Amino acid sequence: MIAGVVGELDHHSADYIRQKLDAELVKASNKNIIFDLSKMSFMDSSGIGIIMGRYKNIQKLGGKASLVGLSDQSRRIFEMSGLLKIVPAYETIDEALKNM
Amino acid sequence: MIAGVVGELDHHSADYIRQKLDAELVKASNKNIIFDLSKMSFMDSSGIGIIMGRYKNIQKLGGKASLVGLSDQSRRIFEMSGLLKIVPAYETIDEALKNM
Amino acid sequence: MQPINEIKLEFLSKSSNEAFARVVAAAFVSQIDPTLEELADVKTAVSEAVTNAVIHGYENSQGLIRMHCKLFCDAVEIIISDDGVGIEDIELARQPLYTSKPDMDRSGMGFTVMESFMDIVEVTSKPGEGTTVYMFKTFKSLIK
Amino acid sequence: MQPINEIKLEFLSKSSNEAFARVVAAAFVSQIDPTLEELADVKTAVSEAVTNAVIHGYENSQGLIRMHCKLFCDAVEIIISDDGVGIEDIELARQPLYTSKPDMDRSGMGFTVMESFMDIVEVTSKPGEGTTVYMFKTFKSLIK
Ligand SMILES: Nc1ncnc2c1ncn2[C@@H]1O[C@H](COP(=O)(O)OP(=O)(O)O)[C@@H](O)[C@H]1O
Ligand SMILES: Nc1ncnc2c1ncn2[C@@H]1O[C@H](COP(=O)(O)OP(=O)(O)O)[C@@H](O)[C@H]1O
Repeated sequence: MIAGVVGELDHHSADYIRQKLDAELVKASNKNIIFDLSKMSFMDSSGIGIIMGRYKNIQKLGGKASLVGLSDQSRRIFEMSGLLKIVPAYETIDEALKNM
Repeated sequence: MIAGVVGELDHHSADYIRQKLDAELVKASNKNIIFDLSKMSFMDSSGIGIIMGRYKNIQKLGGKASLVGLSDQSRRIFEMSGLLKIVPAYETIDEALKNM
Repeated sequence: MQPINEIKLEFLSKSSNEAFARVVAAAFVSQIDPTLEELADVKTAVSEAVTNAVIHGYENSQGLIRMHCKLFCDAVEIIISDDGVGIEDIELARQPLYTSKPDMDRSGMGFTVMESFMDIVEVTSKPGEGTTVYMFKTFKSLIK
Repeated sequence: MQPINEIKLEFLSKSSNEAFARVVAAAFVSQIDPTLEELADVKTAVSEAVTNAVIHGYENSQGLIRMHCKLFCDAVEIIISDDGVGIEDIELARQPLYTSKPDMDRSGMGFTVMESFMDIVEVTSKPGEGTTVYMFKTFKSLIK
């Protein structure tokens, strides 16, 4: 599943984004997820929790997660938290698909 | 002379815009002026003073003034002040030129 | 009627804060999603009131301007006040085309513009103490 | 060092005001024209501090958050404070990955992000009285 985050990801929008993602994940047959952040205009540390939370859920079901389209800002934030060590980031969706 | 106002016209930017306009008017051989406001993103009542001031200056020299590219907002503001009765507004620069 | 959101802003009477105050008011009001035109109405009214505080209230010297906004589900209340020179004759000041600074390219249309773009405009002032402009606007596009 | 501009903002501890506070800080800081990246740094740090006041300080109940900003020719000072529950152990709270609300998808990286995006971050707090976060950033792009 490819999940595009559009707009701003902060604590306020996190609830909505979390619900949307979880609803899609329940429906999805394939438990792998690629987060496409190329249309995300802002992210603070709330983004870490959202990605980490989804990663933990699908991991239990044998799924994998990866990130695509990071801005310099969001890359710095994910890097600080160590998240990129468990949820790798790729340049393109193709590349992410190949490494699933 | 065609004078394009780009960006916001308020009291803060008025000084700068006034200076620019007056400098150009001094240089211009032709004392008619068309204000092209199609690229103006905001205007408050400071716009009335700017247009009116320039109009008064060129009028002394036998020049005419007109407006082009009004937004709904700026049209309402000019209308309230009665300015459109002495500085007419046109849809296009061509139309304004024809009526000079 | 309980507001759904409320802010108080205090800023210096610098002309660069005219645009700043407009942006703040617009960002606050857009939480209830009015039309772009309604948003422009609010920005224009705020611009007029703040500009008046800068040039008339404080006559371009340094002072504090306050903006207090309350947001309702389909309306906004905005109060802009200064501790500047105040207004002697409010009725005269509110008249279209009246300005005490014609030399400065002022048109005397500030209050008229506020009245036209907002539903209610109330002015209170005391010479030597300051001026408060209360404005209220219902967003027709949001009335259910 | 005299600030060239200064604002004080007070707003309710609603999560919708997290974005609002970011917009205000960005509009204020853009008066000195930093790079887009520097502007994003400030927005992110403000977002973290305001979010903390909303979810930790007031634990999602209603309260007031204050943001006080001073602008210098090449730097900004931002102080965000609340009258919420306060922090018992500031050193612990500032540690990367420490959060008192792991159940809420909080990562515990808020203070670390602030420290990384601003030059100075100072936290003072008193349990039961509230928390103040002082931040300062020099814009390298503007240093002459
Ligand atoms: N905040 C204020 N403090 C003092 N005087 C004010 C204030 N606002 C308005 N006035 C007075 O009211 C007059 C009319 O204001 P306005 O209609 O906005 O027109 P303008 O700003 O173009 O003069 C001003 O010229 C000024 O004398
Ligand atoms: N304004 C505040 N009021 C009370 N406690 C706070 C405040 N800000 C931070 N804290 C405490 O510090 C901890 C760490 O904060 P932070 O690094 O931002 O991570 P997070 O917000 O993800 O928990 C929080 O979990 C909370 O216990």
